Amino acid sequence: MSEPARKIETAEPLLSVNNIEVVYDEVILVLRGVSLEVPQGKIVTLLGPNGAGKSTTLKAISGLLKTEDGKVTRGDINFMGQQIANGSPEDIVRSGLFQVMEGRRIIEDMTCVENLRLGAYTRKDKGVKDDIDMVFEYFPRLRERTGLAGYLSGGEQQMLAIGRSLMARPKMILLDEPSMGLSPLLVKEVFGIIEKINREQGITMLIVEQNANFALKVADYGYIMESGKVVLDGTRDELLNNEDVKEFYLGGGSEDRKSFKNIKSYKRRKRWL
Amino acid sequence: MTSQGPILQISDVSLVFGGVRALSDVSFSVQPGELFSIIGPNGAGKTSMLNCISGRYQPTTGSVAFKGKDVTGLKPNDRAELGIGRTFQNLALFGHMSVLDNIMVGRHHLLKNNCLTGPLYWFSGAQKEELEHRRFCEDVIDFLEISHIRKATAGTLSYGLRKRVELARAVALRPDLILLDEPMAGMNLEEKEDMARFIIDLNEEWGMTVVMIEHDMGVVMDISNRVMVLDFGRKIAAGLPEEVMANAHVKKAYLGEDDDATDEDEQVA
Amino acid sequence: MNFELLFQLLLNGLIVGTLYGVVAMCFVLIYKSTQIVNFAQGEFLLIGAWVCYAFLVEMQMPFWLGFLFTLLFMMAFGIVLQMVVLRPMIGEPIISVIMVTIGLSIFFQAATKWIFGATTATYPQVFSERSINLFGMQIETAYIMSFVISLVIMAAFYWFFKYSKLGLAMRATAFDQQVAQSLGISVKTVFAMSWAISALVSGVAGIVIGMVNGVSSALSVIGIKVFPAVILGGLDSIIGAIVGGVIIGLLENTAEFVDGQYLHWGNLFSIAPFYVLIIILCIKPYGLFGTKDIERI
Amino acid sequence: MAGFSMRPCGDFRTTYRQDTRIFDTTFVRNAAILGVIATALIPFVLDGYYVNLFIQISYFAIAALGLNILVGFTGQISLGHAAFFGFGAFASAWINNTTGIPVLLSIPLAGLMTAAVGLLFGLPAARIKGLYLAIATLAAQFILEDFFARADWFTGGSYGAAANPVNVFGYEVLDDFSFFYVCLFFLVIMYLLGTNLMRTRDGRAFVAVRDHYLSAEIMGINLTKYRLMSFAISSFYAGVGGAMYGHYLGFVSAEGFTILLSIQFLGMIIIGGLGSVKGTLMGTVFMVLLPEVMENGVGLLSVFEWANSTAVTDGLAYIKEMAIGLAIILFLIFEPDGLAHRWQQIRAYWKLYPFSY
Amino acid sequence: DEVFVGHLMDITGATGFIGKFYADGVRDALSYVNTHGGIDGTVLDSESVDYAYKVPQAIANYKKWRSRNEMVAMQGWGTGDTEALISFVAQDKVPVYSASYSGHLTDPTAKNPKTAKPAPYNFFYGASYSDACRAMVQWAAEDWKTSGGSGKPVFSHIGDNHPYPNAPKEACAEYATELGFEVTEPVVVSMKPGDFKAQCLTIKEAGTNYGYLGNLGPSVVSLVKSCDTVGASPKWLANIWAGDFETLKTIGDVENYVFPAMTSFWTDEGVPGMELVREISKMSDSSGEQFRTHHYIRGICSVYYMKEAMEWAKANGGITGENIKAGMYARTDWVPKGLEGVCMPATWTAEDHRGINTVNIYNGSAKGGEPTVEKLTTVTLPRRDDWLGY
Ligand SMILES: Nc1ncnc2c1ncn2[C@@H]1O[C@H](COP(=O)(O)OP(=O)(O)OP(=O)(O)O)[C@@H](O)[C@H]1O
Ligand SMILES: Nc1ncnc2c1ncn2[C@@H]1O[C@H](COP(=O)(O)OP(=O)(O)OP(=O)(O)O)[C@@H](O)[C@H]1O
Ligand SMILES: [Mg+2]
Ligand SMILES: [Mg+2]
Repeated sequence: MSEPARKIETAEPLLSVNNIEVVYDEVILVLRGVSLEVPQGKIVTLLGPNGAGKSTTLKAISGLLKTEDGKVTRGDINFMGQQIANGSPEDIVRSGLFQVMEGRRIIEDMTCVENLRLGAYTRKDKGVKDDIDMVFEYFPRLRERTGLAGYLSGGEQQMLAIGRSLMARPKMILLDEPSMGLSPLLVKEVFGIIEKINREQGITMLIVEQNANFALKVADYGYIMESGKVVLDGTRDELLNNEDVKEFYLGGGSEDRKSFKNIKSYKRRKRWL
Repeated sequence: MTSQGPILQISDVSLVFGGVRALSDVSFSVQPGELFSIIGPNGAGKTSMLNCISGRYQPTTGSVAFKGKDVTGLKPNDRAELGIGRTFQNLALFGHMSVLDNIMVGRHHLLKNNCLTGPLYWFSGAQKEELEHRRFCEDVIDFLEISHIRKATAGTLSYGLRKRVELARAVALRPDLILLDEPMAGMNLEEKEDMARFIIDLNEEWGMTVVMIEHDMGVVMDISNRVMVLDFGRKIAAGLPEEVMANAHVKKAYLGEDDDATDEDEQVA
Repeated sequence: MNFELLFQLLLNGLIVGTLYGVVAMCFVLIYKSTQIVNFAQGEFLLIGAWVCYAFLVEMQMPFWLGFLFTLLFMMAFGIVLQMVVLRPMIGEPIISVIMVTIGLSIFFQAATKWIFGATTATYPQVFSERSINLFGMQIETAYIMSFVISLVIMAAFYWFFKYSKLGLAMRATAFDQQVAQSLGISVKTVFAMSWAISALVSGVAGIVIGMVNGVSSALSVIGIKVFPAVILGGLDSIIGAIVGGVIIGLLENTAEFVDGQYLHWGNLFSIAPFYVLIIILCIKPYGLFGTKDIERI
Repeated sequence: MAGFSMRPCGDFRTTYRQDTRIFDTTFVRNAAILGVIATALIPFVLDGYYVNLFIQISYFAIAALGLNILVGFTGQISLGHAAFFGFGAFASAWINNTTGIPVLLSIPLAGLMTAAVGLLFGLPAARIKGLYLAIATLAAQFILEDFFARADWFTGGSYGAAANPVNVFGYEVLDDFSFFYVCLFFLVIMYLLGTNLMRTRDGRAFVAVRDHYLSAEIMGINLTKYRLMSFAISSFYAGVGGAMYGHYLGFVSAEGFTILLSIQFLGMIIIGGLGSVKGTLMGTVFMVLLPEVMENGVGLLSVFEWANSTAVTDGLAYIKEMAIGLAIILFLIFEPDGLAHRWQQIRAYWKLYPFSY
Repeated sequence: DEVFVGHLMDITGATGFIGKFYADGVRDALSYVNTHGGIDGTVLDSESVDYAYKVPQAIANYKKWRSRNEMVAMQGWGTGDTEALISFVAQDKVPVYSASYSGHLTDPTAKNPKTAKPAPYNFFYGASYSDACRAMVQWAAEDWKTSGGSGKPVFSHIGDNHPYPNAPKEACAEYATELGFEVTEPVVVSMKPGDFKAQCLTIKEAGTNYGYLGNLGPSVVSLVKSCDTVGASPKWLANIWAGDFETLKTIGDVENYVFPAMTSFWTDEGVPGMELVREISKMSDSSGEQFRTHHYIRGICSVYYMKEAMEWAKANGGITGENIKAGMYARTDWVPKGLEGVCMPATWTAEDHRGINTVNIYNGSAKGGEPTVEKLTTVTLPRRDDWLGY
C-alpha cells in the first residue's frame, strides 16, 4: 500500500533519489526502488526497522556502496543538479555531501584532534583550528581525552564522529543513527546541536534514526522504509499523527504507554508490506 | 540455581588506565535470578565494569566473585566455562561465519569433540554430538526469531540483526549470568519491544541472571529489578528503579532534566 | 678477547645497519599508509640500482645528474605501478594485495634480468676515494652518503606523518579505507603518493647498495633480509626502522665475532638475528617502537 | 529480505544431519565421488607427464591445506611453511632409515614430528600477532633451513638424505603409476579430515579466533591453545606433504625448501581462497600448472622460424617468468577473493537462474 | 630416425648467472650435431627447458621427457636437480651429463663407504669439485714455498652451507692438512650477495693465505670487494664456476684470483679443436664475434662426449641409455673428434666416473675492470681409491 512519493513543496530539492535499486555482491538485491527528496536547508529523517536498507540508502548516496561491493543498478541520484549515482566518494564529499557512518568508525590509532583535523581534509580555508575549538565546546569532555581515540568509551566515540562531520562544513550531512549509544542527556544535546547547525549554518540533513521521537521532533519531513522500499512518507505532523507510526515507532499514544514488562504477554507483528 | 548467596559479588573494584580512572571503588552484588541494570552517562565506566566481570580487564584493585568463587585472576575463557556470557557494545560477531556457526561457537565449552575426534567425524561420535548441540542452537534461533537468516554470513547483516545474533550466541553458552552491553542501541521501538521480551524470557523462563547496560530509560525502568548508576567511575546510586529515578543527582548527571520533565521524554530517551 | 676486531665489527655493523634502516623505512612507509607489506621491495631497489647504472654508464651522465634522474624515474615508476596494478586492488583484502606484490616481484625479477642481463655490473668510481678510514676501519664512502641521506629522510618522514595533512590521510587510509573515503580522502592519491615516495627512497638505497656491492639481480634479497629490522623497530615506526636496522647490523657482526672467534658453528652471522628477533618479539610483541593494536571491546 | 541464504530454491532439508553435510546436495556429492573416481583413472588414460603433475599437486595440496588452516582459518600468516614441509621430508626419511618403520607409517609419524616442531615455533604466537607473527615464522624458515644444512645426524647435512620408496605389503612402489594411488589415497583422506575438522568444534574455534579473537576468548575459547593448535595441525599437514615429496623423489636435499617455496604455498592459498578447503585444492592446481602452461605456451612459439634463435629463446625464458608473475597479478586484480569465491558466485548465479537476483 | 635428449638449464634462476653460458654451449652443440649429420644419421631431437633451479620443475620435466619423448639421455645442470634425479635415472637407465661436479657422483657402485647412494648413470665432463680444489691446494703448497712464505700456510674454505659449496669442503681440507696447511674453520658466506665485511674481518683475523671460494657469481664478487675494503687479501682459490672473465671484470680490481679450467679458452691460439668450437658458436651467433667463456666450451665437451658414446651405442645395438653408458666406457683417454686440445682426454670406467684427473690452473687478475688471465700450471692428480666419490 505504498503511496507514491509526494513532492515536497519546494522548487528544486537539494538531493533527490529516484527509484534506485541496489545490489550487493552482484547477487543480493537490497533496495528495490527507493525514492526520496531532501529540500535545501531542511532536515529529513528516514525511519525503518533493522535491515530495511536505510544505511544502504545513505551509502548509495555518498558513494560508499562501492567499497562494499554494492552497486546502484537502476534509478538515479541527484545532488545539486548533478548525477552522483555510483560516483566516487571523494568527489561526492568535495561537492559538499558528507556521511557520518553507522557505528562511530573513528580512526582508533589517532588522537581526537587528529581525527577532527581529518574531518576537515577537504577544506582549504584557515578556520580549522577555530572549528576544533567549536567542536570541543559542543563536547567538552573530548578536550580532556588526549590519548588515542580507540580508548574512548562508546559514547565518546560517537561524539567524536559527529564532531568530525562538523569539521567538514558541508552543504549536506547524512547522519546514520547519531543517537546510538548516547545517554539520554547527550541525545538531547546532540539533537539540539543538529538543529542548531541546521538553523545557524543552513546545512541540510538526512538523518537515519531509530529514535523516532527525537528524529521527528527536529525533522521537517520523514520517510519510512521497509524491506528495501519506502512505504510511507509525510511531513512531521502527518507522521506524528499516523496511527501506525504511533504504534510502531513512537510507542502508542502518549497517555497509555505499554510497559515493556507486559510486552511478553502478547506478540504481534504488523508490517506495511 | 541452588546457591543462596549473591551470584555475582563485586568488591571495591578500581580500574585505572594510565591517567584515566575508569572505575573507583565500585562494589555491588547481584542475586541469582535478578535483572540488574547499570546506567550512567557516556564514559562513566559501565562497559569497563562488564569487562572486569567477563575478564577482559583485570581490575587494578578489588575483586570479582562469581557463585561464591573468587574469579579475579581467571582468564575470560575460564569464566565463560563457569557460566558467564555476554554481548558487546561495539558488535563483535565472527563476521565471516554463518549465523549458525556463530551460535555454535557459543556451545564451545559444552562440546567434547576436538581436533583429533572432530576430523574422524563419522566414527568418533563427533557427528552425533554436533547434531545434538545443533538442536539446541536451533531452539535459540527460533526463540530469538532469526531462523530466516540462519545461513547468512554474519558480517553482511544489518546492525539490528547482528545485535540479535550476538544475543543468540551468548545464550547458546547457557550461562548462569549474562551480561548485556546496550542490547537495544540502534533499534526502533518495535524491535526494542521484541528485545525486551527476549530479555525477560531469558530471565524468567531460562533462569538466567541478567546484568544489562542500557541507555533507554523506558526499558530500564520497566524491566529491571534493580538499577545501579555510575558516573565518572563512581557508583552514585543503586536501588529499585523508582528510587534511582527519583534521585536528584541521577536526574542531573544522567537524564539531564529539570524536575518537571515530562514522562514522555523519559520513555523515549 | 680481541677487542680491536670486535670494535671494527661493531663499527661495521653500525654503518651497514643504517643501510638496512633505509630499506626498512621503505617498508614502513608503504605499511603505514596502506597496511601492505611490499614483497617487491627488493626489486624496487634493484630497479633503482639498474636505472642509475644505465644513466651513469650507458648515458655517461655525471653522478649527481644520474642520481637525480633516477629519483625522478623511481617516483614516476611508483605512480605508474600504483595506477596500473595496485589501484584496482584498493579495498580488496590486504593479503591479496600482498600476494600481488609477490607477483610483481616475480615479474620485475625476470624483467630486470631480461633487460639488464643476469650478470653483475659495477658502478663507475663516483667518489674520489672508494672507501675512507674511520677509527681504523675502512668504510665505503657510499655508506657515509647513505647515512646522511637516511637521517634527512627520516626527519622528513617523521614530520610528514605527524603534522602534514597528507600524512594524516595516509594513516587514516591505512586504518580503514572505507572511513577514509567517507572523509573525502582520495585513496587513490594516497596510495599513489606513498608508492611514489617509497619507490624514491628505494631508489636511493638501491644506488648505495649498487655502489658498494655492484648490481646484480641477486641484490634484491636485501628486501627480505631487512624484515627482521622492520619488525624489530616496529612495523609502523619510522624511527624504529632505523633503530631496527642498526640493531640487526650490530647483531650480525657480533654474531660473526662470536662465531669466528669462539663457536665456529658457521652461518651464525645470518641466523643469529632471527633468534634474537624471536626473543625480542616475545618480550615486546610490537617491536621496540611499534604502536600496539587497540584491544578494546 | 532478499537472498539471505543462497540455498537453491526448492531445497528443503528435514533433518539437521542433512544440513551438516559436506556437500550441499546429493548431486554435488555424487559429482565429487565421480571426480575422485575419474581422477583415479588418470594413469590409464593420460601419460606419465600428467601423472607426475598430479603427484606434485597432491603433495603440495596437502601441505597447502595445512597452511590454509593456519592462515586462512586461524588468521596467522606464516612465511615458514616450506621449512615445515622440508622437515616432514627429512623426518620421514630419518624415521624410515633409522628404525625401519615402513614408509606408509613413517609418513604420518613424520607429520606428528613436524607438528611438534610447528608447535615449538608457534610458541611466540601466544604473544605475537599479525605481521609480527608472520616475520617470526620467517625466522622459523631461516632457522630450520640452517638446521637442515647442519644436522648431519638427521638430515645428512648439506648433502641431503636418501628416502626409500613407499612399500605397500611388500610391494615397492617405484614408478609413478603406483605412487599416484598412494597420493590419491593421502589426498582424499587428508582433505576429508580437514573438511571434518573445519565443521566441528575446533575448526569453528579457529575461525572465531581469526574473525574476532577478543570475543572468541569471551565465548570460552582459549586463545593460546588454539593459536598453538593451529600451528601444530598446519605443520602436521606440511609434514605429511613433505614426507610424500621426499619418498617420491627418493632423495631429500636441504636446498629445496626455501622462502620461495613458502611464498609459493601462500600463493596457492590466496589464489585458491583463504579459508576454503576446496579453494586450497584449486589454488594448488593453479600454481602447479601455471609454469607448465607457460612453458607449453612458449613452446608453441617454436613453430615459428624466428623464435628459434637463442636470443629469442632466452628472452622467452624471461617472458615465461614474467608471464607467471603477471598471471598472478592479473588473477588477483580480477578475482581478489580467490577461486573459491568465484566458484561460489558462479554456483549462486546458476541456482537462481534465470532470475539473476 | 630420431632419439630424444632432454636439456635442463637454468637461465632465470639462482644460478642463471653462469647457467646461461653453459646452456648456450649445450644448445649450440646439440644443434650443430644435428646440422652435421646427427648421430650417424640419427637426429637428436631435444628440448631445452629453463627450470630456474627449481627441483620439482626439473623432475616434472624429466618425467615428461621420459613418458612422452622416450628420452635416452639428458644434459643436466645443478646440484639440486642432479641429486634429486640420481635414483630416477638409475632406475630408468638414462645417462645424465650434469654440470654439477660433486665428488660423490663419480662413484657408480658406491665403493667408497662415504658414498651414500651409487650414481651409476651420472656423468660429467670435468674434474670433480674436490679434485679441482685438491689440485689448487697442491699448487698453493708449491706457491707458498716459491714465494718464500714462512711457517705453515693457512687455508680456509669460504662458502655457503649448501651442497654445492660444501661438496669439496672436507675432501679438500683433508688434503690441505696432508700437505702441511693449517686449515681454519670454514667461513660461511651466503650464496646471495651482500656486505661481507664482517666475514672478511674474520678472514683477515685468521690470517688466511689461501681462501677457497665455494660460491659463485655475485656472492663472490661481493666477498672479494668487501675483503679488499677491509684489507683482507689472501690468494683466492675459486671453484670453477666462480672463475671466468665475467667475474673478474665485475670484481674490477683483484690480483691473485686462482681458478681451475678443464678446457681451452676462447682466446687461446693454436688449439686445433677451437676451429670446431668457433663453428659451433656460430649456431647462435652468426657473426662469430661473441666472446665465449670456458663454461660455454665445457657445455660443448659435455655434449660431444655424449655424442660419441651415442655413436658407439648405435654401432653396438642401438641408442639406448644402457648402450650410451657402455659407450662411455668403451675407450680410455679419449677426446671427441674435432675437439682435440679443447676437451682433455678422459676415461670413465664402470667403477670410476672420474672422467678427468688433470686440472689446468690459471691466475686471474683485474685492474680497473680489465681482466688478465695467465696459466700457472697443470696438476695431474693420482686416482687414489680413497678419493673415489669423495
Ligand atoms: N555488504 C553487504 N553485503 C551483502 N548484504 C548486505 C551488505 N550490507 C548490507 N546488506 C544487507 O542489506 C540489507 C539492508 O541493510 P542496511 O544495513 O541498509 O539496513 P538498515 O536499515 O541500516 O538496518 P539497521 O537499522 O539494522 O542498521 C540487510 O538485509 C543486509 O543484510
Ligand atoms: N583500554 C582502555 N584504555 C584507556 N582508557 C580506557 C580504556 N577502556 C576504557 N577507557 C576509558 O575509561 C572510561 C570509561 O569507559 P567505558 O567504555 O567503560 O564507558 P561507558 O560507561 O561504557 O560509556 P558509554 O556509555 O559511552 O559506552 C572512558 O573515559 C574511556 O576513555
Ligand atoms: Mg543501518
Ligand atoms: Mg560502553
